[in-house]
Amino acid sequence: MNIDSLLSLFAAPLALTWQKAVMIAIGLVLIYLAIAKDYEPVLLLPIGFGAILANLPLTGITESHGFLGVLFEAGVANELFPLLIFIGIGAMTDFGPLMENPQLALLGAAGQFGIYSTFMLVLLLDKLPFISFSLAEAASIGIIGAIDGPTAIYVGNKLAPHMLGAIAVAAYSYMSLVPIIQPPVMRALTSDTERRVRMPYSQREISKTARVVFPIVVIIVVSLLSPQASPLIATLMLGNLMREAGVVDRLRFAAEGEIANVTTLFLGLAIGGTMKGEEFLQVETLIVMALGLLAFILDTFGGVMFGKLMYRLSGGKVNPLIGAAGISAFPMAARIVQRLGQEYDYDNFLLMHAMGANTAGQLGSVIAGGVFLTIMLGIV
Amino acid sequence: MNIDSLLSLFAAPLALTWQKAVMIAIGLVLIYLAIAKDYEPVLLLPIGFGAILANLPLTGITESHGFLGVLFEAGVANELFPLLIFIGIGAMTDFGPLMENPQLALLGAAGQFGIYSTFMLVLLLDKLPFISFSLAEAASIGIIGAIDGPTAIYVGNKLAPHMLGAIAVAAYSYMSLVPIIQPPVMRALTSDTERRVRMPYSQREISKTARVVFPIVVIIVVSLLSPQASPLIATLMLGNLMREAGVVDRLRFAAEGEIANVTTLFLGLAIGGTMKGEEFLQVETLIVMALGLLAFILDTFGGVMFGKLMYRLSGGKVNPLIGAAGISAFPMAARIVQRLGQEYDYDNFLLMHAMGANTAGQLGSVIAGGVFLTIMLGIV
Amino acid sequence: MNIDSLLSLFAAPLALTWQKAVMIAIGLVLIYLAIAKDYEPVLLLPIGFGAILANLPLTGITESHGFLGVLFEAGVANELFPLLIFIGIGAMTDFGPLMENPQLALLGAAGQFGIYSTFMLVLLLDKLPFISFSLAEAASIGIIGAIDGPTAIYVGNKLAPHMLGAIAVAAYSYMSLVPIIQPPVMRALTSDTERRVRMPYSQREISKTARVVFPIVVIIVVSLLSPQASPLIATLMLGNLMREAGVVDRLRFAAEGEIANVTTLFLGLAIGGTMKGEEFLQVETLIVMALGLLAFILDTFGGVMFGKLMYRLSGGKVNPLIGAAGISAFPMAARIVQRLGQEYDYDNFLLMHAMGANTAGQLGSVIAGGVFLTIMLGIV
Amino acid sequence: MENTLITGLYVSVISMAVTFIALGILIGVMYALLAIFPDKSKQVAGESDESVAMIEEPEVDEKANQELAVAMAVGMALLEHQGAFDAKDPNLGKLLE
Amino acid sequence: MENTLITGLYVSVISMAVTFIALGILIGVMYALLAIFPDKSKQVAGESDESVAMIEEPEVDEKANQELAVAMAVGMALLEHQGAFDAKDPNLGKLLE
Amino acid sequence: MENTLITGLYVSVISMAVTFIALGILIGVMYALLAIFPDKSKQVAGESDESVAMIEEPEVDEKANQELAVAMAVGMALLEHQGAFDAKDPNLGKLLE
Ligand code: NA
Ligand code: NA
Ligand code: NA
Repeated sequence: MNIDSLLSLFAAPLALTWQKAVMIAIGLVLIYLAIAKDYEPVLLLPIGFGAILANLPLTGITESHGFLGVLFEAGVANELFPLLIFIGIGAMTDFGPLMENPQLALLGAAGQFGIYSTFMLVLLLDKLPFISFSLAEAASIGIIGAIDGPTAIYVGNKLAPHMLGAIAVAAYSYMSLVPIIQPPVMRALTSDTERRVRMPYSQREISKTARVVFPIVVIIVVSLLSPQASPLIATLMLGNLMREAGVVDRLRFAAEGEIANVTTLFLGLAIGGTMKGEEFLQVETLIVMALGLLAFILDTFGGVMFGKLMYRLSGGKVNPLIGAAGISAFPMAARIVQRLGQEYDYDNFLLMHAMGANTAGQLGSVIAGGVFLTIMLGIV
Repeated sequence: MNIDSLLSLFAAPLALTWQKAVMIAIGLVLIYLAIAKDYEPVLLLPIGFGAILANLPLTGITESHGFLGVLFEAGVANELFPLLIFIGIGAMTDFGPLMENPQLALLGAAGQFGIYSTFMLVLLLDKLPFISFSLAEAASIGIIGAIDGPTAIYVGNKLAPHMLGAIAVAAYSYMSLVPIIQPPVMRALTSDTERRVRMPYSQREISKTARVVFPIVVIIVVSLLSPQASPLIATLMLGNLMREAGVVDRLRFAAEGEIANVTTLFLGLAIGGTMKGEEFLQVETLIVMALGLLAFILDTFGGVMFGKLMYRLSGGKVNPLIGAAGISAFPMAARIVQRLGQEYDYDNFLLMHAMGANTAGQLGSVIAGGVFLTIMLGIV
Repeated sequence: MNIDSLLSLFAAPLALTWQKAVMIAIGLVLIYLAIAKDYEPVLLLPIGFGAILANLPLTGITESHGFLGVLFEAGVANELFPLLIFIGIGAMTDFGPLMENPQLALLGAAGQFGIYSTFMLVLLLDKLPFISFSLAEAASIGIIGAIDGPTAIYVGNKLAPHMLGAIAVAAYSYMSLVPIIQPPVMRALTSDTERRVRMPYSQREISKTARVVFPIVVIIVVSLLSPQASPLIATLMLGNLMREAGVVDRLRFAAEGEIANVTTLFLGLAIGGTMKGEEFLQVETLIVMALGLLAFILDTFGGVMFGKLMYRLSGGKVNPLIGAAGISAFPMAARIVQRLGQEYDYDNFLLMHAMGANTAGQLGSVIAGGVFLTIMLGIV
Repeated sequence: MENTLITGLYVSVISMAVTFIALGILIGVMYALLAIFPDKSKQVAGESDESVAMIEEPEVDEKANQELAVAMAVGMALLEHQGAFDAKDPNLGKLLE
Repeated sequence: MENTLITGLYVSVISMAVTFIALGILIGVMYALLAIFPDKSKQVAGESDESVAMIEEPEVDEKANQELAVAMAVGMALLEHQGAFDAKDPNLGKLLE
Repeated sequence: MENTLITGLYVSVISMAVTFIALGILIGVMYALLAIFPDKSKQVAGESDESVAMIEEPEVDEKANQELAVAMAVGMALLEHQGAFDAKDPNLGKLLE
């Protein structure tokens, strides 16, 4: 007995497989990116941390009664955490710039092009030997193109829960890379004339009533069109309603503050906890990561190309660059548009229009994710 | 297959029954009352919102793994949320004015008259053809007369969980109508002489020790008299103890702040989620709403009549108006008393005495609710 | 029926056994100590309060659907609450003083001497007639010597959940008595010369990178050595990583603030709820309380004796008093060292070194607790 | 048939009675507390500004404090802007650090 | 064999179409809202400082307020220390705003 | 009979040893970290008040900041009230109360 239990002290190092070691290294890289590169730190730090914990041997921390297992059951398995985060995001979102230029909403639909094209690409890859993806898995990879963490996690968890870690990591890592991914695509697709288009600032003021009614109507319309999108759009718009209502500020600040912060931490840890070496380190994961990057590019392509279409149809009044903000990635994508526009014409202020397209992209991501999920659940 | 799944896109609008549509309209009205009329917005806005979500077809949001279903299980089914809110309410309540005039406590008992009289009225209605209420249902309707949201939800959930939505909506809607409901009753029952009675302000200072010991003794006394009241009175008084202790301010502010805010939001949403058209839209619900209103009136009647009794017994030293504050509805009822008193005598300051009766009403509501529940659970 | 249910009103007082009454008195004493004596009020007040509630008859408050039962299941049974509190503690801990003098870490190991010696004492007592402790129970009592509430609760709940209340009360009560328990032991073990040793302040600055890497390395090293310690050390160090990272301050403040406060309140209440008279009032509990006190003394003994060893080995450069800070009890023990040192030499500033030993004691407590648990779970 | 009515009346009467009894007991409790723990800090009004501030501070909650701070800082900044200060006390700066 | 590809294309086209339709409907919704609830509070600019402050206050969140207070208090203390008060610097007022 | 005592001793010795080993390893870790990541920002002391304030600010947590602000504002208000400022505006004191 004595020798046995002495040996038990070395059990953990002995159980440290190469897969676990690699995953710990990946966790360290994610934390490095979070701290040193400031890549979505509030999510990548907890995810990386969770990945390290999940791969330290024999701790039992991801089992159903372990720390990460409890967090997972409390809010990931039932998709509670991404929905709670959405309440906070809604409370922080101002749809004013979009309501001043309603037609920008279409850019938010175009910016989801990456979802479908990536989905199709995965189905094509599935035809290759040695690579196999189910329809549900393909859809889960495609949803990275929503470029919206909570949507990707919500849809991914419904369709392919075993890929949740890879999807979340792709979604949040590339989100931070948006300033690097987008500009080349935007430059390649637009002409100098197009990039210099100035867009006058609408002087329209939005009444409080319109602002309050908007989120409610959005919920009803979207839920009737796509019932599976209802929880996503409802929580996003609940936050926005609390923001615009003006009479429930203590709920609003709770949503933006404690609910969002606590949930973000727990969500990150729990998702990191799903990244177990033996399951994560497969060719499929690499493909997810590669295609996730592609989805971001294809989204930008879709947005800018639709921007060019609007440029044509409007007789040159719409700057196609703002299409790039339609992918969502709020508010980074809007800032990139502003910066790139100014690069070609210092006095060009595209920010408000880009913000409109950007919040449209947020709506578009949720709607596209929900519609996609509704149809997939009808088929699978 | 294709046509089927195309049709599935229209499944939601087709599943929108008239009951669901009416409930969505009711949800919109509640949100309107919350925002435009400032009727208990922190509760009516989430309740209305939950009612809309629960009646959008095919979303699954109220099922056990849906967003509202998860919230319901987490804190309504086990009555956790109303109890947590009580900790916050206790932390915000100052029992000083009551301790300065202990005899006011009796007004807090008299102000619960609406509970019993409404309960009896429901039992009478049950004798009519086409109307049927069980004893437990009658008790649940009566408890609206506690005029205290958490108490009504706690007791209602134990006795008649299927009526929770109607009870909560009645409790919180009429709470906002207290400034409209009470004054006519108060005027009708009192004479001009009675309304002009001035009550001197007690100069008594309450020691910190007395303030700390009070909530503990209240818990022990009430729990021994009525064990079912224990969770309600204990959480209310825990908050008050943390307030008066002075050494646990970070717990106190957590109770008043994050715990109360987050729980209020979740409770409202989850209760709204129980208001499904097919169940809610029945004659019984209308009766609940009508009798709930009556319960408020009967409570005020009980309080003011007892105030008149105290006026007589004290030889005209007690202003009967303060009896109206005994219904609870803290702190609105106390302010109404002050305003009405000043209407007849501009220099009459009844506020501190009304506050005493008002906090007594808070105690009375909890005690009456608990006693009622204790006896009902022994019978049903 | 009528008489029966009338009698039911007196059922509670009749069910008040002497054990329940004594426990209510104990709860009152704990609340008194919390408020009047400022003994760890944020924990002893909720624990005392929970103890009172658990012993009021017939309330059902500790049953699985009662208020305290729900809190217990939510965060004590699965050890979630102590771990969440550890995130907050880690976020508030500065390991700088330890990193400036790494060798002080050994004092954090020596300060756990009370765990083992108390454990052995319990096993000796078990040999006496009428006293019976299992190996797991003995270990649970020993772990009070970790002088760290969350560690004691975590380990105690895994090994002997029925003793959780006594262990937690001992841990937190004596924690407040550290300023009374430690000085006599420190004086008795040291000579005047030893107590006057001055320790120069290291001018070493710790780079941000070192501060960030430190918690991560600690987790990996400790988890590999002792997998059962992983959740404890991981949560403590997660908090510290969020503190040092500098890029996730909203998570850090959530951990220090709302998470720590809300969890502390719930943990205290739920643990108090386990203290039911019939189980708590046994000779064994008295022994737990007596031995818990001894564990604190033996810890201090271990720390100071190791301090004296370092004094010898360093040629008189280490002041043995700082060994007393190795028991953990952060930051009280460090302040006691500073005060006692100044008593003998007014210009002697030991605080920074004592802080280093104190944070080492925090690490040592967690590691010792985890190692102890790992080995015990291998044996039991 | 009338059974529920009678039961209901019974429940009502007992409940109301117990509620009155409970609040009656609490009246006794309050008088007892006032007698056993009288307020010793019979505050002599207007003694000094500091003492009042110290005694009342625990009553003021954090938010009120913060708002006060904001109000004060803003007020002072505005006054400053109007040139009202003109600080003659040279220790003021140190005091504020 | 090609089945999943065809299904996928079908899913993609429908999803994209519904998304565009949904956002198209929202465009209609927004125009309708703007028409039904036009902004009546066409604010007359520069009427008075107070009115502006009152209108905008609800927008400023608590933390910003606290930070402002900290910033102002710290700023004033530093300025004070440096003897900058006794307002010799005519830009001080602006600085503090 | 003596079995638990022996087992206990065995558990104690191993636990204590592993705890010392673990903390010993951490000593090595700390020395390694100090060597690998030395502090490059060797701070030149007393350069300017602002730089110190900026460096130390991240260490001060929010609450401390708020308390500081409150303390400062209250302090200034009290000084003001006592006429230390030599208030030219006689309403200033009242205004700040
Ligand atoms: Na998107
Ligand atoms: Na009431
Ligand atoms: Na310790």
